[in-house]
Amino acid sequence: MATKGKPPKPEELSKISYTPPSKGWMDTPVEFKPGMYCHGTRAKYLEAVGMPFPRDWSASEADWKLPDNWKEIVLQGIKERLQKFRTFHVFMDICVRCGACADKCHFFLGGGDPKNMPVLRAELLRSVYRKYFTTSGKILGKAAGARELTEDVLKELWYYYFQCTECRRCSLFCPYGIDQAEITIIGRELLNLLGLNIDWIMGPVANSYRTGNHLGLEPHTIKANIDFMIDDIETITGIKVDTTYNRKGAEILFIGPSGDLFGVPGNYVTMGELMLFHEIGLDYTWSTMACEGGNFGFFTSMEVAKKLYYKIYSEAKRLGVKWILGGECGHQWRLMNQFADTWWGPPDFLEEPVSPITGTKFENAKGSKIVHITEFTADLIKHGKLKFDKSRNDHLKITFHDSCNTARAMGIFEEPRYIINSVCNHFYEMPESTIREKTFCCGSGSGLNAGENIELRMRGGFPRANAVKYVRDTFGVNMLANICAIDRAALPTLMDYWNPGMDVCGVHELVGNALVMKGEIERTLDLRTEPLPGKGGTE
Amino acid sequence: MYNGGKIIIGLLIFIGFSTFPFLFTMGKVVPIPELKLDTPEIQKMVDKRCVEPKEYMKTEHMVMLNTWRDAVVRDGARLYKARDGRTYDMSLQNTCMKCHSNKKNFCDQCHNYVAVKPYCWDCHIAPQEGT
Amino acid sequence: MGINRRDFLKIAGISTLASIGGAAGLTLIKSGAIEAAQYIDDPRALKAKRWGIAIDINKFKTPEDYKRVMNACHTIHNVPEINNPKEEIKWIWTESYEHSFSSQEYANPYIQDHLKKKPFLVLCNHCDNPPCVRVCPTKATYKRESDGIVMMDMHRCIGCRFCMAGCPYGARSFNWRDPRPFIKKLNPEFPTRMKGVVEKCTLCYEKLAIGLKPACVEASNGGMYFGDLSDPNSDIRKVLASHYSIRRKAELGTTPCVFYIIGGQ
Amino acid sequence: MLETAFKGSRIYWAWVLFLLVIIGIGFIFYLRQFIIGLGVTGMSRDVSWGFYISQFTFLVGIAASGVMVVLPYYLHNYKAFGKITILGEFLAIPAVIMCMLFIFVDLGQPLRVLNVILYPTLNSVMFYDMVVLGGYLFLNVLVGWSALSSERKGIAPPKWLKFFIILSIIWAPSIHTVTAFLYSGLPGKYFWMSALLAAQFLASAFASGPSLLILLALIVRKFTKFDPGQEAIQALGKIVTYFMLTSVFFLGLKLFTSFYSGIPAYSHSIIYLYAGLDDYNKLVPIMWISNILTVIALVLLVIPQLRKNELLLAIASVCVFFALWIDKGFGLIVGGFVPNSFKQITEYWPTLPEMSITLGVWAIGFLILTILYKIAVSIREEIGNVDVHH
Amino acid sequence: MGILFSFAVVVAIVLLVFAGVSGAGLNYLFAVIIPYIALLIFIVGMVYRVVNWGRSAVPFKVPTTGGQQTSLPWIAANKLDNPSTSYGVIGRMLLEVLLFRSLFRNTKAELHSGSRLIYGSEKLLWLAALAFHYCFLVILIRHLRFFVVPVPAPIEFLEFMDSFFQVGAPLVYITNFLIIIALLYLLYRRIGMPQIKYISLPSDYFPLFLILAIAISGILMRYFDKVDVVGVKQIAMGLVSFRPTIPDGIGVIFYIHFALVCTLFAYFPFSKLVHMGGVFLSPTRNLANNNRMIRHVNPWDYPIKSRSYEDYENEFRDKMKKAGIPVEKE
Repeated sequence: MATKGKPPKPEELSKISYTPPSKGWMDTPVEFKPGMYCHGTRAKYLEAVGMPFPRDWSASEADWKLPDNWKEIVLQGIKERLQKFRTFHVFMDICVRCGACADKCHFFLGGGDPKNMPVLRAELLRSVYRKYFTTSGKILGKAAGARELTEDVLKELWYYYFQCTECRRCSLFCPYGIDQAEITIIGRELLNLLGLNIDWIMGPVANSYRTGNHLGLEPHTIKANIDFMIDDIETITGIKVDTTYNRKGAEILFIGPSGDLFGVPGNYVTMGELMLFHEIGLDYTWSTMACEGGNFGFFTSMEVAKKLYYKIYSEAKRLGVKWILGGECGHQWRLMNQFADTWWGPPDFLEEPVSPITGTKFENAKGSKIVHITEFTADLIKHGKLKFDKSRNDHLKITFHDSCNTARAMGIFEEPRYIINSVCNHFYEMPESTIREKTFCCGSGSGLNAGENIELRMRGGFPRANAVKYVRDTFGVNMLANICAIDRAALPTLMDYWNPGMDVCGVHELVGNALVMKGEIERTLDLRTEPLPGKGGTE
Repeated sequence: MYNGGKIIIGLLIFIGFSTFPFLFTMGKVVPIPELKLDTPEIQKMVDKRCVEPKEYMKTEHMVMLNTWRDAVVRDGARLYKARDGRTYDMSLQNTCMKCHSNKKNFCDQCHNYVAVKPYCWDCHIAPQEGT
Repeated sequence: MGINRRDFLKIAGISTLASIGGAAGLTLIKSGAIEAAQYIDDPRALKAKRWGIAIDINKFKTPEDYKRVMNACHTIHNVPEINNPKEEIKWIWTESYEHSFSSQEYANPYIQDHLKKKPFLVLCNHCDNPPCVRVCPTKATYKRESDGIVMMDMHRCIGCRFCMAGCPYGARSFNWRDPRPFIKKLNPEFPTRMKGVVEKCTLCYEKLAIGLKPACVEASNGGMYFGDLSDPNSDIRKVLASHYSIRRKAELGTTPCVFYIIGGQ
Repeated sequence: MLETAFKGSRIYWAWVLFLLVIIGIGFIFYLRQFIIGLGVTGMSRDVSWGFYISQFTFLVGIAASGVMVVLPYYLHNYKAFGKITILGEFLAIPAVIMCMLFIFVDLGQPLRVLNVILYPTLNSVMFYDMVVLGGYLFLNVLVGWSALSSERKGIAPPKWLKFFIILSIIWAPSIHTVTAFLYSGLPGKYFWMSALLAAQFLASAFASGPSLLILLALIVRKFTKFDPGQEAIQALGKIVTYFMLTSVFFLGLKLFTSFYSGIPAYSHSIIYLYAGLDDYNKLVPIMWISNILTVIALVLLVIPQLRKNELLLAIASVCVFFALWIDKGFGLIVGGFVPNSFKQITEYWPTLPEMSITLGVWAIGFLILTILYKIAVSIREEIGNVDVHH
Repeated sequence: MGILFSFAVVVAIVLLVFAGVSGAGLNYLFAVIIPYIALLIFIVGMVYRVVNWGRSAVPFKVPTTGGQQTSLPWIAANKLDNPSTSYGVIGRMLLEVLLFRSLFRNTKAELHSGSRLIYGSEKLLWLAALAFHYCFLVILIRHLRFFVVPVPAPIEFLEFMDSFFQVGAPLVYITNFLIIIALLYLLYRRIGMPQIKYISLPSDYFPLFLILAIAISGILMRYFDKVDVVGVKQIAMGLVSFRPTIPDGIGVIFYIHFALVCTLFAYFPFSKLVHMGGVFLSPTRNLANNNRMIRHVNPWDYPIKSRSYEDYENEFRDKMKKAGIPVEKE
């Protein structure tokens, strides 16, 4: 078993060479490096969602307890998926290995392992595809870049396909748009046919299936957590905000990531949202079942992902709301933007979303009826519906991290920036090649936010941390804002490791801080209940 | 097929491009250029030979003309000693075109056939022809 | 299989080249290159170390005398007749004394009347030290080392007109447009020029090559002497030695090789 | 970095579109010239160079003047020019490209332009001009681009760049000197044949180039968030002042030798340009406009209080630029050909096609300039060298 | 090894043709039979590949978005990098196919002084790729002068532009120069850059060597080892009019050049070169980012059973009631 331990020191870890070895990659067998991979999943999680070959196994052991016909299963799986996914089929064929993607992957940049160049990570699977599915590969073998599917190859696939966070940065630079995320998704599906997932993904999947959220929060716990936040808000503002759960007939169903209901600093985002909704008098409700927009099923297989997303529209229907408002979360928005409607739509029982405050029609969400909260808030601000005291955020020098999914599977760039600039005075961009569509992953996406693979995560997050370090050193930036729950979970660790002292927050925490609420007391505390510098509180 | 309509249109365009010469020709017989050597000057020759052998002239005439012009204009040389020992005045207008006074049926035949447009005639005067 | 060794070498060369694109193998390919030894001079050609022309202005009496000379040149060289003075092309033509010898020391207002009124034939001076050659960026105009003729290679001229600015004699003309429509009668033995190149008198290099004197000299009925300036026994040297002659703008150091005999013996 | 040129405001795109239209018009006229020949221009057997070559001459000066900001910054560590240096280098690039284009459109046989390289002729000044202009273009692209990309990456420029910077500083005067040699070595062209010509060229270049740079800096400041700095602009104003004075002084020297010597050939062209000769006086009005602009400029420049007013400085810069443009970008070349070798006068005035082609080339230059400045400004904005307010 | 292997294959083809033509007199095979077969393989092969891709479903609409989405009216959307309409998609595809937009974005990462990652602009690959592809296209179209009579004016015009600078006789083509330079650069990347060398397969070197050999043999044939062009056109016209003829006396270099081209055509559908067709079918580029506006249907969608609310409430009803959360069944 990989040991959960401390990664090497940053000075050690940042010694990276991008020069690959002279020996060819096909001749270099995979080496399982501790700290670079996660625990294999336990049987109980697979059983919980009815996935094949549940068993307890360990990646570091030689015997992975594969079924006898594992090879047929994988090859049959490939064959089926070539038919089902044009992305996969085309991407297996058209790569010219130009290498444009090579230095775009955060894992390669942070580790230098050549098999983490997206092109090569894809070749791991492509070589198998060629061997069994192309004429040239069958005849020419290695000369055509084909290789046998062996257990070692399978293990290599497992090792490297769980060293990809499906961030799509490679896809942006590829002249054919080859998307390693698509290939990783298929690769993981194939591995899942043999029960080869990781614990850190399957646990949340099982939780999510049962409770509706990854953390396994049961309904009363959700309410308790929110009550706690409501108390804090009262302390800070003197206002007792109110909220409802599973309320039928509410206008809007609000679904955020469950991470914001539990952990720090995600809970401050929820507080900000509660304050905002209260201030504008929004008619909304939570659903205790659909309390999670995130979906680790997506890191498992399309089928499981779809299974876990059933709750979104079914709860909206059950509660009879008009439309859905989605919270600050990265891969939640990959799914809400690109998959939700295809899986469980069309949501014709809902209405085309209209902001009840400004009357703005969200034309871009008229089909799926799901609006992103920064779209919603930006619209409120634009219409002058909110009053802010920007100076409450004056102690912060903020930079904004675009999450991979909202960046490259959606393109929501201006909305959060508009909000930040409306509630803060000091905003600084990271270097151009590391933001917006070119943003870097936090290094822990797609279910890799485990503890045992901490070195992998610190390496993968290196490019992001490095860009943050630049604005910290250049402009004195001390707060890293984002709109993703995984970011809020992963970035604090990453920052502690690479850039100690850098804080992480969600955008709506900044909104909550600056929001001037009707009837509030003079604020001396921020949402973290820490004294606001220069605001009468103790400095 | 999914998105079949678009794919088929694309494929038709592709096939159209790749078979363009076939479609353009439609199986027609394309006449092969015939060089007429029936000018009075050539008729008069006992030994109907060009400056150099035909095969050589076919592929190298443009190089020869190029080198001739430099030789005449720049080096002041005037005569060309062919490989068979005979000498010729190096002159497009006064040597080549004296024999091949039928530019249309000689030069132009092949040049048009393979779409080569030499700029010789911007300055050099082609012989008067009946047609 | 009938592959001989030379062919094999050739093909090995081609395949190597074809595959790596080096230039080293080129020599293996015997192309139809023409060798320098294949060019020979016409034995009839007139030769000299330094051609020169002397124009005895006393022998030019009537306008016909001038015209004959100018026409002789312009017709055989297909020089177009363009009436627009801005676009004129001329190889040999006439200018007044005052304009031809515009330099200060010769603009003598009290000079003999007949000189003042007399047209002077002007043409390229085929200078020994030609500024036009100095400035040409492509060697399109150059001095023939063998006989000093200042030549034009119309194939190479890029039409930058630096030579026109460089020539202090105004001897050069530029083809501002296609000259062909302006040529009344084409001489089929000589090429025309194309638009965009500079042209001028080439001292009938094409006639010298076959043993003939320049057209103007031939047509001058003895009014022009042509010969080798480097040969003290040549006609031209003799006539220059015995007559007073002047050159245009000699003070510029271009050493013009066209002389004007103005005095008697 | 090029990608930043593809994102811009409406004004930016409108300006680019406007330039493209001008380029398109110029191109159509060029096609006409290409087919018919240079007969579509106003040039003639006597005035065989005209507008194109005079624009070339003027622009070589603009290109060379980049050194006026590069030199103080890199050699004397004059910090105020830190921000403007890139503007100077990025002005030199389109200027040299325009020079090359003006030579190209002036060729009678453009198809054969490569003959200059295929048959290199070491005795021709034109050959050296090609070498120095090509070299200068290379140096400015290299230095400007490398410095800017290092700046964007937030690292110090590579060490080897220093060598090329020094080289470009030495190189700059050479391009204009060689250009002067194109003219000043021609026998019989008394108007040009002066040892002073290269010096005159440089003096006028160092006045006209920086004056354009002042205007560009003011425009950049007005339309973007990038401020090249008041001190830099004022320093440029001083440079313009000194070199404009030098330029006028050199003109005085020339007038003295030409007229005091009493040698007519030396004064004919000058008389033609400023007073007219034998009833020919087409250029007299614009030459006097040039003189008047020069006087206005000098008044505004020499008095420090006036110069310090940026509006007046801008007016002075406009005056300097146009005064010298008329003088060098028109009069100088035409004057050299009048009177001709036979002491006759043929007058010159550009035709519509000629002016359109000229405008087209200028538009290409401004398009390149716009793109380069856009890149420079975008990158400055991006790395936070300027205050960004949303 | 891949380099030498690919190189050897190209040399072997050259030698094979040489032996076949000058030794065994297999002119008909190389000038008629193989070209027909090669073209047939090319067309049928490419159609097969594309149809095969077409038969794969596009279950989800997953464009990679490269700019601001279309959302609120006052936020300027990036219509080309993040298209939400078909026009936008067409624009994006045109940019991609004609100008290699994605490659234009390329950067080069570098670990500066050991601790700072910096990203420089990297346009050389874009430039070389663009130069190569466009030169190839121009050269291909230019060659149509051998395959049609009369030669249409646009082809003649292209030829005129390509030989714009009058150098030499026959005139030198600009594209010949550029394509060789571009190919050499692309080859240099694969041989001289460690990362690219590491990912390169024999099937990456082979097309480069092959196309380089085609270009060089073509240049040799035009300038050095000349062949009878009229005879060559007769062969070509014989092929396109289905009346194959082979005039005598055409140099073996022609057969080599032609055979290499046939090799390329026949190899095309079996190689990575199918990206020519594939680029149009890439779902991350040819779909609009408008999922929230227009529903995308998964053609192979199948019913999936998930946990129902009823189930959920049954498990948590007591706790919910205790916490005051409304329930369906009391």
